[in-house]
Amino acid sequence: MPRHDPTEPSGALEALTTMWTIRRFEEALEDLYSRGMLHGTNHLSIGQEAVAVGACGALEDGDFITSTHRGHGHSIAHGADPEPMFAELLGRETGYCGGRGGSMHIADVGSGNLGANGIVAGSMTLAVGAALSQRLLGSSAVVLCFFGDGAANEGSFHEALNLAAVWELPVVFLCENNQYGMSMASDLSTAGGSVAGRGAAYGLEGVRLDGNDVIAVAEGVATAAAAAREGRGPALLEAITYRYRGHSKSDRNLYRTQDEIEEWRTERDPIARFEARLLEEGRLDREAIDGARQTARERIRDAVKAAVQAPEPTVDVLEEAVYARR
Amino acid sequence: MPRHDPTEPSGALEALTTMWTIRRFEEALEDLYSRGMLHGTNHLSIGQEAVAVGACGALEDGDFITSTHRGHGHSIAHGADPEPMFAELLGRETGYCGGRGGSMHIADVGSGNLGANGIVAGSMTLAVGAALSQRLLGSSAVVLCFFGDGAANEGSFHEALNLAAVWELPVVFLCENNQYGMSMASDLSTAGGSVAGRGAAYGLEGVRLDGNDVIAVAEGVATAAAAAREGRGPALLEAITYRYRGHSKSDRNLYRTQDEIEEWRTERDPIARFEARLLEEGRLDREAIDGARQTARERIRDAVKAAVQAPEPTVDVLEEAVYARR
Amino acid sequence: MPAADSTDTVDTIEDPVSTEVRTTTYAKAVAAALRTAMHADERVFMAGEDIGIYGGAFGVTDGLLQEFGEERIRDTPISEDAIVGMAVGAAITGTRPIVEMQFSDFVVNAMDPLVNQAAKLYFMYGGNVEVPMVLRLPGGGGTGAAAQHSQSLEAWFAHVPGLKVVAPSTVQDAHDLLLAALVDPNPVVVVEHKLLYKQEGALTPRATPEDSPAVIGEAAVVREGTDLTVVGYSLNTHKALDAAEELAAEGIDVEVVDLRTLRPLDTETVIESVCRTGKLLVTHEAPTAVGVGAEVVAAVAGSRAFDHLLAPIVRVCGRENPMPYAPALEAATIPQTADLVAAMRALAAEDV
Amino acid sequence: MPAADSTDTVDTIEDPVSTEVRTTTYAKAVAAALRTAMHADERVFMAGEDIGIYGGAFGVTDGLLQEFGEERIRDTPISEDAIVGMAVGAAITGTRPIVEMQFSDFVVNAMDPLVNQAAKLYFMYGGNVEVPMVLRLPGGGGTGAAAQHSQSLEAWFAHVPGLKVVAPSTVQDAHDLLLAALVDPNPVVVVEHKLLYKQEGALTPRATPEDSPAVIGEAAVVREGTDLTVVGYSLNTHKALDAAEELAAEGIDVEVVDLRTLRPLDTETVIESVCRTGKLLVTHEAPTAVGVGAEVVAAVAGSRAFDHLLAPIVRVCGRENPMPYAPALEAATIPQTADLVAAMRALAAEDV
Ligand SMILES: Cc1ncc(C[n+]2csc(CCOP(=O)(O)OP(=O)(O)O)c2C)c(N)n1
Ligand SMILES: Cc1ncc(C[n+]2csc(CCOP(=O)(O)OP(=O)(O)O)c2C)c(N)n1
Ligand SMILES: [Mg+2]
Ligand SMILES: [Mg+2]
Repeated sequence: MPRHDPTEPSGALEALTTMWTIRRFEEALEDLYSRGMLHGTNHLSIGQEAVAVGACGALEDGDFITSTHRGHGHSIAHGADPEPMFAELLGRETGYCGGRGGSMHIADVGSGNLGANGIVAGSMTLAVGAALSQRLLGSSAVVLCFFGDGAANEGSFHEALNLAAVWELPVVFLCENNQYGMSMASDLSTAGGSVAGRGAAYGLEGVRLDGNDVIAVAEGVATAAAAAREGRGPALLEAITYRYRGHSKSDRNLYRTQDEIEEWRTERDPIARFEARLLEEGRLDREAIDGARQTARERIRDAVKAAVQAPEPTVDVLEEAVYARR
Repeated sequence: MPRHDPTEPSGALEALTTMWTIRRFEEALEDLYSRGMLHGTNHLSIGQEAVAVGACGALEDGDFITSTHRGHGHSIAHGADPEPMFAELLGRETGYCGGRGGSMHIADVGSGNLGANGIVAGSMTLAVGAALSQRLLGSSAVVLCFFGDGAANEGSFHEALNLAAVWELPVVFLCENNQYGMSMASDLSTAGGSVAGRGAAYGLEGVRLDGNDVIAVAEGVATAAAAAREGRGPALLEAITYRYRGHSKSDRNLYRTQDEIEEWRTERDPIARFEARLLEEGRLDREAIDGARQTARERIRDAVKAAVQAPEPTVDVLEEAVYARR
Repeated sequence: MPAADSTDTVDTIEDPVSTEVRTTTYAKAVAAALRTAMHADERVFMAGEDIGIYGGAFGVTDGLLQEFGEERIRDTPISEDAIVGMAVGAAITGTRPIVEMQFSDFVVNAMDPLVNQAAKLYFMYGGNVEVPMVLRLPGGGGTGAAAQHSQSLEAWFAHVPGLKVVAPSTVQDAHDLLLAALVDPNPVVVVEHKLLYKQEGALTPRATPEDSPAVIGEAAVVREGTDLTVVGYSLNTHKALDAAEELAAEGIDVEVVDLRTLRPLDTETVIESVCRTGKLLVTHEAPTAVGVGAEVVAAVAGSRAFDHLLAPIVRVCGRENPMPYAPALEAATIPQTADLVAAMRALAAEDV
Repeated sequence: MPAADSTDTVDTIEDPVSTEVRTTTYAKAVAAALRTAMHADERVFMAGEDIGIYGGAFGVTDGLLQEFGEERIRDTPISEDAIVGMAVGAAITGTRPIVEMQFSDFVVNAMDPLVNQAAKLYFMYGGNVEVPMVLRLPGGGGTGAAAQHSQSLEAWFAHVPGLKVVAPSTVQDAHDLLLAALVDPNPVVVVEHKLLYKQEGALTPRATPEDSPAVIGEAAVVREGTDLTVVGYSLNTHKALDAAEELAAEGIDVEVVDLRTLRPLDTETVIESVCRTGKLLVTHEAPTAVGVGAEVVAAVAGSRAFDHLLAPIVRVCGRENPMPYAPALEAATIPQTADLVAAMRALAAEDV
């Protein structure tokens, strides 16, 4: 059974709270960055929260995800604790990776989060292997593989989908199509015009979802995951969404218009839409909705507070950090 | 205009002679090998001659081809001289590559043959670049890119097709589907069940051809090349064929039945079929057909005779062989 | 702190191919060379991810799209294998591609076209085809970009017959060596350290690629000294010079050799120097083991300089771990000027 | 002459995991280790191109499909990136993949999963995940397979923190080091020279992987001598031993060190030996420049052995060109025993 069903009140509350948590998390990163407390680079998924939350909520406990460079949302949606995430981004010893990985390598293997990945499409073949493990070990877990529209033009996309398909492995490949690679419009980089449409090349149906509708995403992933779990092989889903922020800090947004950004932000924001629908359909009241936002804000505030106080790692850790010991 | 039209008598004679030349060439290799005169390994295309001849005949002078590890037929069909080909395989100074390349690297760049390639799918991205050059240089030449069914599972296949399609370049991608990679049946390795079917992923039609029918191949390639030449972008063709010999010398043929081989050899041999059709349709008479075979035999005999007498390269060539000089 | 892919240096364009001597940045010196080559030779074009309107992840190509148009400044899908393979195919058919790999780390996806194709075609085809292409690789750490965005992989390429590899350290060399690469009929890998892009220096721009006096395969003695020889390249040449300056105050007189080219290696200049000083220290940012530094040491240890060596040869190179994210760990992984100062001081003091 | 991918050695299967001491081939010793591991640990599986019914391009896995079935002996599409990436994903989720790359040359297509993923995950994830996988790479020349099927690429991997690299030369080591690799919690690259597969030698098979006495990271003095130290690995250890034998007749007493592991390198054993002999020659088949041999030289030249060195250090390694096809050119590219004899004789004669 999916972890939470956003069409039920309790599931809806959880989904909404998680979406807010992701947004507040990334806003907090922007704040830390502007205060000079964050180094390196990071990639924000503000505007895309419905994909992460809908998808991960549709999984069962024990299922795996693989993520991308734009992975904060996936981690949180899959159950990661914001505090060690902040700590990681701040380069602290208490971070998920002990400060060694940073934004692009947050992972929580114990909870089934096989990690963000700094290499575009780099985690797609890993997802195939994780799914094979499940079969070999007699587990019924499935692997949800997030990737971007830009990643669909990497050779790894092709090899991963083909291998998963010929081996009929339980992988749900979920493209977060936010319409741009870094600066290149997906329309210009992706021949054929659709990532979902590429499923046919591997005998897969290929389904497009409204990526700004958390319920649509949840339903699409739940269906695909159930089929995969039953041994009916992989699935390819494409969730259409949009990122409000630049690709990363250095982005001057020259490749798109401010109007386009504004339109998505005001007309199709996944959180606002979900809230409006919940109210309209009477599934949650205003108080509950405000509570969700409030919960998220507090969670993030507390997490930042704790994380900034955590110690930095010392150089002596490096010696034993490269190779695992038997 | 295509170099020869196999539906016309003169074109048919040329196509037939070339098919026989390829077959005799490779039979001569087997002979040289069994006499211990050939080292290394090589990959024979006996049974697949209609693809090479149909395709290259449909090109115009000045067009390019890129080839594969199983490339003797492509070279000959594109106009290579068997003598320097034999010399290359024998490791002689007079070989196409001065003996440095061997079977898997025969190239004749001057005549538009950009070379065999030891890396499966390795030449597919090169074909894209060659096509881009044509556009940048204002040439109307097209690039014919041969690849195998096994190559269609490499990431390079995907990246090459996508790039050629988004840039609308004049590449005709022609899959020689001989139904096996090395030992793996294409059906088992290729999800979706068809290489041509993968064209849709890139907005390309994807056309299956009878690869043992030289006329069908010629027509398919001519159509695709004409479209590409007019700026209508790349094409993906898949010619169904069969190789009689093992993948290479070490192949014990354990992955297929002798019956299967025999059936293809006796019922669908591309040369026998073409001859029968020519006779039946009265386009060539028995004498002309025997003449084609005879011409090929003599050509190969003379070529071997000359090649075996050529000198071997001496070690001092190596010094200047690695880097081109301005 | 700067973002890993910072584009603060946005106004890359200057006077059309002006040859006025000026002070400029490393990034702009690269851009000027690109422009010079594009103007001089219609066959030259560029391809890479986000090199067009975005201006490249590090701003190097900013403005080139406007100047040369989409046909010659080609934004690509995220397909490193195809980008480099395409360049090989273009190079053997009459054009002269320049590829920018967004981060050098992504070249892992293009090793086949680079190593099995570009490096070998001239040789395998018996000299019947040339592969005049340039592959620019922004690499190195120090930007908090962690293990997959900070590598210095030049040792791999320096090991491959058929490739040439340059790693300029100065504004002038960045310009001149790139121009030299652009007229070379062989595939040339250009190693650019990200932290150098904003470095300023004097530039005498060349009017045409042929005017570049740079010769691929020539090292330079960038500081003369008598007590020991320090060999570096790219960013580490600067660290070596800084360290040498510091030690000069202590009366230690350091000679610094900037390799500039990593393949073919100018071992003669290094050997010459070591014959004079008797002591050698080699530095780079890449991990120590099987790095380019090992080759420098081996070339000297196998040469006539052996008889002049007064002390064991020292390497001050990268730590043997992936690049960490946390600043303190990253700094400890990368050899710093202070590390060089200490090691050079110790080497100078070695009893002979 | 043998085909590049000859499978003459077809009857690989012997008694189920028999531990009887016997004379067998290197290929069979590898296969025996694979079988031992597969029997001992259900989590072990293999993947690769044509490793099933075909038995692998070199016959190493012949019979394993019949013994272990399709779930554990997995024939793959021709997708090197996915094969290795899949292995990484499998390794971090509880299974123990062994990948056979058909020819080491094709690993160019799998550098991302190997270098950016497998080598770095343990480190990047703060030690929270292990990557216990084995990648077997048949490499080397001498088979007439030309430039794209004859490379020795081990220097690349020996340069990458996070990877371990072994290169066994003997039948016993091929068995023992593979078993050691299979119980190692890190990604291990196993370099196998194609010409070694048919080499015969004594094998004491181990009953379980844990019984292997091999330790990754330990070199071996395989011949004791006093006049000079020769360091090699894989096929070249045999060439060194043959050359040493020849020189023994001339009264030259050569010590031969077999590195066995290329990362981490056992520099101590080499340094020890050089301290005794005072002279060092290093040999491998890969191109000389920036090869593993350079690292061996650099390790010695930077060590206490420096003071014991009586002559410049000599390298007898591969020529700086891609592997040619013609037999005479190929032979000239690969260091032969005769080259070693000559170089060792000259080094022994160096005046001190
Ligand atoms: C192999 C590789 N190539 C290029 C990059 C640089 N890069 C990082 S993210 C990115 C864009 C990815 O686009 P997409 O997959 O659509 O994901 P999004 O950023 O839109 O979430 C690029 C080009 C990389 N990290 N890895
Ligand atoms: C990248 C790469 N992987 C594997 C191989 C080994 N190999 C050579 S040919 C071949 C089979 C290729 O199958 P296909 O593309 O169908 O061509 P065919 O041999 O049938 O003509 C294989 C696996 C290779 N040469 N290159
Ligand atoms: Mg995107
Ligand atoms: Mg085939």
